[in-house]
Amino acid sequence: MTNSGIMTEATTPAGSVLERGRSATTAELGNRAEWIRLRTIDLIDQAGGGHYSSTFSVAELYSVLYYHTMRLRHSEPKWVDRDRFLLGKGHAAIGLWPIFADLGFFPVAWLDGYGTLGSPLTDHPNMRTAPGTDFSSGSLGHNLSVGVGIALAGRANERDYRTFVLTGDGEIQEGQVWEAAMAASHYGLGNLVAIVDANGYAGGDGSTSVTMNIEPIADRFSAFGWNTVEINGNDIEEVVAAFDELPSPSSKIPTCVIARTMKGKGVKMMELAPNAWHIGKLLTGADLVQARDEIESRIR
Amino acid sequence: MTNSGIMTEATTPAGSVLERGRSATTAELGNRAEWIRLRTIDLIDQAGGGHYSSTFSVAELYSVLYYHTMRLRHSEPKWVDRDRFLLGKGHAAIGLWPIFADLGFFPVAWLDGYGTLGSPLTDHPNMRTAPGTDFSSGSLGHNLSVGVGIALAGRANERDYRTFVLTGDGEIQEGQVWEAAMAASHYGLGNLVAIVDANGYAGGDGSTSVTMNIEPIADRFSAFGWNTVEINGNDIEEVVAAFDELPSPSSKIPTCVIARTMKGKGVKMMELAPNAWHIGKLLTGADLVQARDEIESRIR
Amino acid sequence: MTELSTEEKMEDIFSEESVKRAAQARNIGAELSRLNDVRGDVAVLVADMGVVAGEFRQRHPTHFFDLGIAETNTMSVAAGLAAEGLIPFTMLMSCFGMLKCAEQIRTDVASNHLPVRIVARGTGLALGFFGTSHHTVEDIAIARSITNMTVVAPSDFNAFLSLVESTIDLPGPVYFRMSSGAEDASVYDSVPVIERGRFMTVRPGSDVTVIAIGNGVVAALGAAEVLAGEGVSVEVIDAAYLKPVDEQAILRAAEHTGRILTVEEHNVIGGLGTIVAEVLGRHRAPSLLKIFGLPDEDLAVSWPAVLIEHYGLTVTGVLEQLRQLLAEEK
Amino acid sequence: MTELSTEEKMEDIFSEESVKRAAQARNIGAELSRLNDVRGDVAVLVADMGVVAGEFRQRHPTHFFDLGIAETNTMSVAAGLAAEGLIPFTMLMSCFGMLKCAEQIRTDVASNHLPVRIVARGTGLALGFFGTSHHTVEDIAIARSITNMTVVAPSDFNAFLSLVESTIDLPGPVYFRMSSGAEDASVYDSVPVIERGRFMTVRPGSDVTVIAIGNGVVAALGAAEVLAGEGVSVEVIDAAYLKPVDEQAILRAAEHTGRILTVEEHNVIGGLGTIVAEVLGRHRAPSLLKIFGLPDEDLAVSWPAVLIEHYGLTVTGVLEQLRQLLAEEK
Ligand SMILES: Cc1ncc(C[n+]2csc(CCOP(=O)(O)OP(=O)(O)O)c2C)c(N)n1
Ligand SMILES: Cc1ncc(C[n+]2csc(CCOP(=O)(O)OP(=O)(O)O)c2C)c(N)n1
Ligand SMILES: [Mg+2]
Ligand SMILES: [Mg+2]
Repeated sequence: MTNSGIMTEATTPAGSVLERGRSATTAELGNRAEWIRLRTIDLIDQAGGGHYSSTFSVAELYSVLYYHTMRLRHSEPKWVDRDRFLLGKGHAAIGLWPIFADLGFFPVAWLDGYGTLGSPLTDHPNMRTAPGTDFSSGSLGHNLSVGVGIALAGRANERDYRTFVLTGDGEIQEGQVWEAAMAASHYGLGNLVAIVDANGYAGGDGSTSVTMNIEPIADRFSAFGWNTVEINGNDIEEVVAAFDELPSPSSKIPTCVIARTMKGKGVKMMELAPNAWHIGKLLTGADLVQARDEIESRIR
Repeated sequence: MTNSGIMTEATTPAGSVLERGRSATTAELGNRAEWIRLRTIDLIDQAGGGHYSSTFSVAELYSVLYYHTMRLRHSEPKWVDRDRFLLGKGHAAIGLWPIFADLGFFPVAWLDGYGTLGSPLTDHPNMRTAPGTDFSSGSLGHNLSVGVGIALAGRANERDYRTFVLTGDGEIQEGQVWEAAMAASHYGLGNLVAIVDANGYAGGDGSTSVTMNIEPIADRFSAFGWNTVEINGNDIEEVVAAFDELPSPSSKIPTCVIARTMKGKGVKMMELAPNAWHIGKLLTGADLVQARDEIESRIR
Repeated sequence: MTELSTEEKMEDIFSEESVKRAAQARNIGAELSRLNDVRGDVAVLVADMGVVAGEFRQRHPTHFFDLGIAETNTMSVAAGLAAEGLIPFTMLMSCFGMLKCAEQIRTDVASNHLPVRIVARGTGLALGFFGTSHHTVEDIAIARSITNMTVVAPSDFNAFLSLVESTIDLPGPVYFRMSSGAEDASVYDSVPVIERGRFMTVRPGSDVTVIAIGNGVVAALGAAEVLAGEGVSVEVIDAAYLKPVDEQAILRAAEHTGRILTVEEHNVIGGLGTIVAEVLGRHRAPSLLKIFGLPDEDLAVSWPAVLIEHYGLTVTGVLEQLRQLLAEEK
Repeated sequence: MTELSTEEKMEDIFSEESVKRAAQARNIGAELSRLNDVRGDVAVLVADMGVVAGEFRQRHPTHFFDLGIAETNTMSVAAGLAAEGLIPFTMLMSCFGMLKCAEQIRTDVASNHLPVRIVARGTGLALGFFGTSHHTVEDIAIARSITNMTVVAPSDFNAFLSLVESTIDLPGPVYFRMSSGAEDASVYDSVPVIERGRFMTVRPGSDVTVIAIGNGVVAALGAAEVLAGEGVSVEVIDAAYLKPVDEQAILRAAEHTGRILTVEEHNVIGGLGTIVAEVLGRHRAPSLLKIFGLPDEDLAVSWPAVLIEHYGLTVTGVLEQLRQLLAEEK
């Protein structure tokens, strides 16, 4: 597929700083989110497996973070002053790979190898192989802790980067998340932002209210000393607003953005059966066509 | 020392059921708490080490639980319908041993061996060696999970026992506690009671507000779906009232009693330096006499 | 390398295929259901992904517990259930089992001699598509160092059944190291009798001995068949018990063939190879020994079948190892 | 058994005595402070009980982090710090280190080749007064099964210094298995040079070899001295590196004396004894071998010194083992 109709950084000169809050229209960011969904379908098809519904719920978050919110430098994934992004729910990494290629973190051609032995791009992200990955993940619940470490290092090294950690809502069932939450507020880490992808489902075949309740998420984080913001995480404008209003990295209270999303967002059959689509099913035949059509129809 | 002035179960016939909420005066229960302190001093002296201040903060809780609140059967520590008690902060087990002997769970003579190799009574409690120990502990943060298991078993086995779990306030820094808290409310365990000994200090040399903040405890538990009650945990009447008012074990919301206590309660030098007395210091000479005098002077 | 179809690739433990298999009679949930019908004291715990419990969920809802994505809690909850007389089977993704819950297993379960059963599904490379975080190649090392632990490695579903049933009344914990084959390979035609602490000779032979676990047993049997055609007699031993371990069987092999190949889907450090080498070393029983398993280096990530080929844990791979071993001078 | 005074009993790592020692120059906190004066990239993390960090806390407050009683978080936070170029030393009570954080260590630290240093204080029986939950007797088994891990066991403070400094620029993680003696025993008069993957021969000898770690080295030296008086020449080797391990030294001992005694404060399964047996087994190097450590059974609880005597990890105990080994027929 081509990128027509979708804003791209592919033509940005290497080394340019992509500033925080840089301009992008809602339509552009929305298109980008759909592009992420399409590319996710392509890559899963290519590899033979992957997590559609978990990636679809965060497409708007990815789009806004990487094309509007985060301070980055094109083609320099290790630039020391970049904002960091950690994907706690690492099983949605597949949606990051096209973005990272577009940002010049590695050649677009790398995507062609996705799913083959030896590919640096894997189902869960590996920081040693996939440039742009600020930390590896795979075991749910670790990355908020790692993010605390990265944010603490920011303070010790006197750098003003922000550290974003995107967790699943099932992921916050892990106690380590609460150890990290406690430490983040204790250490006054206003440079740390947790984003909870509240799509209502973990890997079980019922919603989390049935399998292991996690609500009220905002009250839990706020009792652990965090600012909380609750938004529709599939609504570009709400996502942009929430990130635009983040307190300064030098402030003293970490922020938790609770992004209410739909697991499988953007493809009806997945929205209706989010967990049948968690892992183990492949889009084929008419379903595949239908899913692509649905997504493409929204590109403006 | 003798037990004069202190209510005792030592003369209760073996096998008698000690009912929930059985009558005991405030004075009797207060005396019993002081007796626990005195016996703790004796046993630490005998063994050459132990946790005074951590045990002193919970003396009133122990007294009320074992001499008023819990349903037990004299001399039958494994009676299937007994209320269960788990000591998450296992380093305060030394205060339980004299109680268990008094309740006929093992011969009083066992106390004489405390601190020697092979003694069934150890610094942290071992369920395999010390009768009356409903579960072993030593690693902070595990016992609320175990308590969830015991409470779930109560439901599965259709028994109406309560399960009490006493945790330290440093202990609730462990994430596993929050996994357990989440599961307890999810499973509607009204038969589970967590008691947090909120003495303000963990093992560090500053209060927890300095080392790792845990407040507001009540908000944290309530956001995790628990009823909460906050009391002065060194005040017999408040402790009695809190336990008397526990909802029925068949109810659906677990209760957390946040017991505000003083670490080292009852011995001034310890109250003033709770953490110097956490571990590693022994009462000797004039200090020993002074501490005993202070405690004895309160026995009515 | 063989080109795999999408369907073949997807045959991991979460696939529809696998769920379908799980709906059939011969699956863990069904077995545990049957067991609980008879005993009434069996419980099943999962940490999310309750589908792995199969019909147990529906048939015994009062004894089924999903604890969410909280493995350490799951293990300690199981300890609490066990303290109250139940026999809890914790069914965890292996990578979040022994490694993530080592302390809870040692301290709450094993030290207290509680009958928790840890069914670790997807050991070795079976979840390897998901990433390095999902490889389970240290679990035997950990499990056997824990006092009071019984460690078994079923090579097929019949072996699993045998081991579940023969250990059900054991007072302490049991770690079931489930290879992917433990759920669908075919080593035993019927449920074998596996005595505590005994290996199983699944093919007699006199020139060389393969001691294998899990998927390695099937690969070894295949290699033995090939070599039989060349007049080489290969003994194949299924090391079903890793703790207590069958020292006599190892010493017998040393004496009998004097050439031993171990095959395992585990780090070559700390697993079956280590156990066999250790027994030989401790008993001054010199034998040629080749330890074949996963190298102690960053492991590749891909579909399990691709990884198994990559690391040679196949008939062809074992065959090659055997040829090398046979070529060595005694 | 010797009757111990209260003061002697209290000489555990939390005692006033120990805090006093920690206030002196030769302690971990002071060393790490000095190291950070020079480098600026050293961080120290504790999980409560910050006193163990000694003066580092005061001298480098921006690089000191108390994470509270939350060990797993501590380990992953350390990984995050390391990803940003710091060299974090996590100072944990050993029983809540490798065992409790095995997954965080493997997945966040080791798989990512991050330079986290895990200083596990109080291994073996050193915290044994507190209960079975506080014994640390499985950590070597776990640590060596983890890919990319360097595992060292300093036998005294000079060895610790040597190992800290020689590994400081190593890109991957290092596990320091601290026996109580690592902080106060005396094996080396000055800071020795310990090459990566090398054992240290601390006493040459020709009749029998003791390969020991931690407190076992001192006990072995004492026993060697006694036997020297009887005309028996005992070689004593300090197995400072457990991973990578010094295979050559083990094979040399097998060849040279043909009688090896291993001494460790670890389960006899999975630790030093296993390593040595495994190397002998793998290399067909027959040697008499006696593995002396903690039995694989429920361990007793008491003051460390009492336990050490009880399990014979003393001069007398090692002497007895050596006499038995010397009496065996080659
Ligand atoms: C520690 C751990 N336990 C279990 C898993 C297996 N697992 C992968 S995805 C998943 C469900 C995650 O749910 P959630 O965090 O809500 O993410 P979503 O897919 O809904 O975005 C599980 C249990 C894991 N990766 N890590
Ligand atoms: C998992 C774990 N980490 C560390 C310790 C060591 N430790 C023993 S007591 C203690 C402090 C406990 O503080 P708190 O829970 O507040 O209990 P208190 O002594 O104040 O009653 C610590 C850290 C432990 N026992 N378990
Ligand atoms: Mg979710
Ligand atoms: Mg406290």
